[in-house]
Amino acid sequence: MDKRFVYLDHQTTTPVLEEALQAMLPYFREVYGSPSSLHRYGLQVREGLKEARQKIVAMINAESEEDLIFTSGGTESANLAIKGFADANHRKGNHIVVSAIEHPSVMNSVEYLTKHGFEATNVPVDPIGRINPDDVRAAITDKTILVCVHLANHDIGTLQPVKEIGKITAEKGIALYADALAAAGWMPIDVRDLGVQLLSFSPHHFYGPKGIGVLYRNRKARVTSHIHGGVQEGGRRAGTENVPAIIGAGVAAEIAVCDLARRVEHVSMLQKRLYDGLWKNIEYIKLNGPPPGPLRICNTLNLSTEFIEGEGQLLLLDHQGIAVASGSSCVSKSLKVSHVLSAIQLDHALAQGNIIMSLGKDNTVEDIDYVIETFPRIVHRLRDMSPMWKEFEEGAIDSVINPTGRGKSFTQHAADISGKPAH
Amino acid sequence: MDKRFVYLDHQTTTPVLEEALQAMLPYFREVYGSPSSLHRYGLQVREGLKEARQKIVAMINAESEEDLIFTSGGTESANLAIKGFADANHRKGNHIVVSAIEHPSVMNSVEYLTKHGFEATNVPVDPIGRINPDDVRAAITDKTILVCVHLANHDIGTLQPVKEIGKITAEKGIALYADALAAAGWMPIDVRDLGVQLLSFSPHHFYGPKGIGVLYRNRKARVTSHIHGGVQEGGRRAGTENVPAIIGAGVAAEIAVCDLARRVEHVSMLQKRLYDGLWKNIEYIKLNGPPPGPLRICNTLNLSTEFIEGEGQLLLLDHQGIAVASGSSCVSKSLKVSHVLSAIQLDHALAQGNIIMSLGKDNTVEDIDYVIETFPRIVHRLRDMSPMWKEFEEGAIDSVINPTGRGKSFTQHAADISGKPAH
Amino acid sequence: MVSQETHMKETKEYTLYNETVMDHFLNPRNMGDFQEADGVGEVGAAACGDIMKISLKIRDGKIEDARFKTFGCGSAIASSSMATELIKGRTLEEAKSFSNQEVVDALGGLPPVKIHCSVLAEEALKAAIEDYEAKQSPKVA
Amino acid sequence: MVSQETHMKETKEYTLYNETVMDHFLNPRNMGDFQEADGVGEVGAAACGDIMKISLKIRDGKIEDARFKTFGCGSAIASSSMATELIKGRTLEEAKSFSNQEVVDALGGLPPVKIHCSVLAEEALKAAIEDYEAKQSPKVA
Ligand SMILES: Cc1ncc(COP(=O)(O)O)c(C=O)c1O
Ligand SMILES: Cc1ncc(COP(=O)(O)O)c(C=O)c1O
Repeated sequence: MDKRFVYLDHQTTTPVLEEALQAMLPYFREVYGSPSSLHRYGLQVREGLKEARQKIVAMINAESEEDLIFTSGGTESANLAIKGFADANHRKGNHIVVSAIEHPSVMNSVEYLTKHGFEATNVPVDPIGRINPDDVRAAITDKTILVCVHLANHDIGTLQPVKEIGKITAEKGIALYADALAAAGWMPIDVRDLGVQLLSFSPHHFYGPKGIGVLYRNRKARVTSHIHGGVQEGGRRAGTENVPAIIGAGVAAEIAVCDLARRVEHVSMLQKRLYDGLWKNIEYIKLNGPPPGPLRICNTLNLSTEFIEGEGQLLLLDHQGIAVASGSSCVSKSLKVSHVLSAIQLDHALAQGNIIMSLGKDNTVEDIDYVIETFPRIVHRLRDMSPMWKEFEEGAIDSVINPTGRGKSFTQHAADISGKPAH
Repeated sequence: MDKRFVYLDHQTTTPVLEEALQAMLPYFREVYGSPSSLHRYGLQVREGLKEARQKIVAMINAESEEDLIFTSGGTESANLAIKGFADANHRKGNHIVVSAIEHPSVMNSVEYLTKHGFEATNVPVDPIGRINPDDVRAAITDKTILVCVHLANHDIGTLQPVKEIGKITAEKGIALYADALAAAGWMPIDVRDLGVQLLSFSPHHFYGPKGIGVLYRNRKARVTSHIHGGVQEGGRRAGTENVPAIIGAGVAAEIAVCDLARRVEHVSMLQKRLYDGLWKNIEYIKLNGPPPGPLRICNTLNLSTEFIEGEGQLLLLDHQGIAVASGSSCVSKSLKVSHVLSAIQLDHALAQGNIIMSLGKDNTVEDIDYVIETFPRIVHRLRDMSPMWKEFEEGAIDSVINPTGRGKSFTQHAADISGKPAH
Repeated sequence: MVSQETHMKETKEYTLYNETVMDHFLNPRNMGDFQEADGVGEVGAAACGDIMKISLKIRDGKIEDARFKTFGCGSAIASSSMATELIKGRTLEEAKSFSNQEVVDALGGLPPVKIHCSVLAEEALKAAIEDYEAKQSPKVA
Repeated sequence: MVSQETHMKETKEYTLYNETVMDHFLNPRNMGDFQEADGVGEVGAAACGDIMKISLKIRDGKIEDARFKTFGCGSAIASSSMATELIKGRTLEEAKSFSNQEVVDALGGLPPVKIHCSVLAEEALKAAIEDYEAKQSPKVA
């Protein structure tokens, strides 16, 4: 098969839909006013923003346009949801319940609060990364004001029982915040059905532009502004609006809704094909998170290939035109394995060999077949280079995925030779 | 003269340069990766961002690319400069000196800090809106860690003696933050020559895109991140970068530097023409801030027309195709006169009739002549409608601009009839 | 360089207020004073500094004619224009129960922050009626 | 719908590491083991979990040949490839003063966070020499 370019990193970011970009263009050029202005240049923009808001309201079945706050991205939305809610409600209590596998924007916002008088309980997850609603219930104290979970995990694709958790928070009379970033655009979202008071996402994950984030926040969940200045966004988020991006987000949301069934069907099919193909062609490979099906978001696979490391796989895939992500420590700037992989207690050896492939609407069957053909060769090549593979074949170390009963564990081996444990 | 569209609100926002937009387009389409990604889609973006950074470094003569933090806008930059610096340096002291006429993003960030253990001293300004460096010196205590001033005032166009203030802060060993938003793109900025440790601006004020802000912050001024999450921007500002906007900002900065002399010359000429023309054609009109010349930014005029209110002027100008701003209370969402106009102790009657006209590179002599012809008719029409004008002509109330010695003041009159004082 | 003239699409007018408000702002009805008014009310809004003056011609206990002058924003001007339109022909008794809501409704609504402009119109009207009544029975005072 | 194939301009290669590092990663020199090595060093990096193994053929106090195997990122693989290239032909004494900086320089630089990969190569080499020397003088131990 000829070399081709296959972008499999849609959970990191996506290109902008041409329709969205076309809708944005006038707002860079002739319709350039600020919506705070009272003249026609500003008023015309207001109208555009109102339409965009309506499209996003429709996408998540929000009660009203006033329940949306536009921010600069998913990260700021998560910060505002958590810190803004904590700030506005600290008199009610100082305890927050958070799952162990939230995105760093959620984790670090909660951590910030714990340095400022709050306490947090991390709810663990099971080996496929599911939060157990009973664990959430058990973690809630009479000081709890907020529960933070997510709809779909950004790393391993696990879908979470948010609606069940929503019943618990409703019963307890506390607020529920759901990070919908990895889910929005790839599954239906209905904030009322879910029973969340706060929900955030970032349109650049579903073919909208970067630089814009959404925080849904209904009347039951007051948030205190964290960016001070003018009275934009109803006084809850100061600063001149990123007008073109809001317009693009609206169009991306509208099309995501119309196109949802088709997109989901298409990427689900590719996901299954990729899964089947890779597992057929590669030995000692493990899926992290649930199998393709009702517990997994339709567009991502997270896998670990044993005896080799993630960055090398990523670079060789890239060399072959295939763009993927990895949660391995070598790939992260902090040299730490993704905390999600730690939370599902993935063996360090497997966490090291981590690769994340996330599919998009424009990926084709040919793309997937190219990956299925190319990736095994890369794995083979890296195993050839890896001292672990030979040591495994010789029985000095054992496989975690398919234990032979011979040899010591990789982790033990790594600890022995590096002096310090590899974990 | 035929009706024409004349945008005179460039201090609020500007259209995006076609060159900047063209440079941005690929980053919406094919170069859509996230710069955190290790594959070619991400790496290509990194390279684009690096170039953009270099252009902004050149624009303000920063020491290095690492001294720039990209944020979502001028407001967030001001928040990060002030709250981030205060957070990182609160052990050194808890006092901040700030001028009385900073933008709300600065004022409200300082106010936030005063609710969290900090104290602030507001330095007053003279009647043309100049900060006196001696007042800054006098306000500094041994608890002071930061002085906040601006290069040019966004409302009345006054240029500030930042370099002189920089000498004082250097002598005292404290940090100086300058909001350069109203200045950037309209005068040369050299952070080293100014002696500032922090400086912020927003490219959408000089033909760059919205949704992006810059904070320059050199090694002497540590700031604590306020948006928690990933390790973007060297860990100082989390969240997927607004890539296209950063690219556009770079191009806008580069062209602003090349084109600066020509732009300044052009808008200075228009500013003078507009000033001369309006003052010739309208009685009882006052310029707020310094006259066109060395103490005023080249692209803005702030005026008060007596006996009429600002919103009506703005709407009638808009009806004639002329887009302006106003600092009058009717125009603000809070129904408060601009705090800048209060700080220069502008009579309430004049603050009410406030209009801000800010020029851009694409305004023409014909545009200005159209305004000079149109605006007096509008003033005349509104004075005809105004009870104050007749009462002034009848000698019941007096003019503030050109007192006749007859009648009571407008403010007194307003107080008499409304029961409460109008101030 | 694109000419400024082409920057704005002319296809639609974007205005701050609705069509009725804009119409009354741009084409105010009953603007002015009377040579000799029967009652004049001038009131000010402490909130924003607007000032409104309504002058009445009264005959046979009825408002025969009304004029306004306003120092204030677009909605203040429109409110006074509409108020003078509405009250013409009403009896003083009717006029005394005039409410700002009538102005708001007739204008097809005002932004929340501008409702006080219609209140000012109500107050100016009532001040004018008081002024008229005060002039009618000077001995009572 | 635009085909994915046209999404990426082919004009320039964008790579994580510089050309030399990429070359050693994509075309590693001296990859493998010896049937019978004279000295073998295997070390691990606690920081990131990388593991590197260097095998030496020694003759007359000189490193006649060298091989590596690496479990690790691109720069770890490139570092071991470059290190084995550099040390071939050196005397043991020379090799004992081998420093990771030589690898970094020969590779034309590594990102700061990846410098430890070159340290791993230095350590693997030294472990291999120690192994060789230990085998040579078993009685000393
Ligand atoms: C689940 C989740 N939440 C939040 C974020 C942060 O979004 P952004 O980087 O757009 O600010 C991400 C980013 O990938 C994410 O995956
Ligand atoms: C002087 C000044 N500082 C800061 C800001 C805030 O900038 P932005 O609205 O782009 O966030 C403005 C906005 O006009 C300003 O004029």
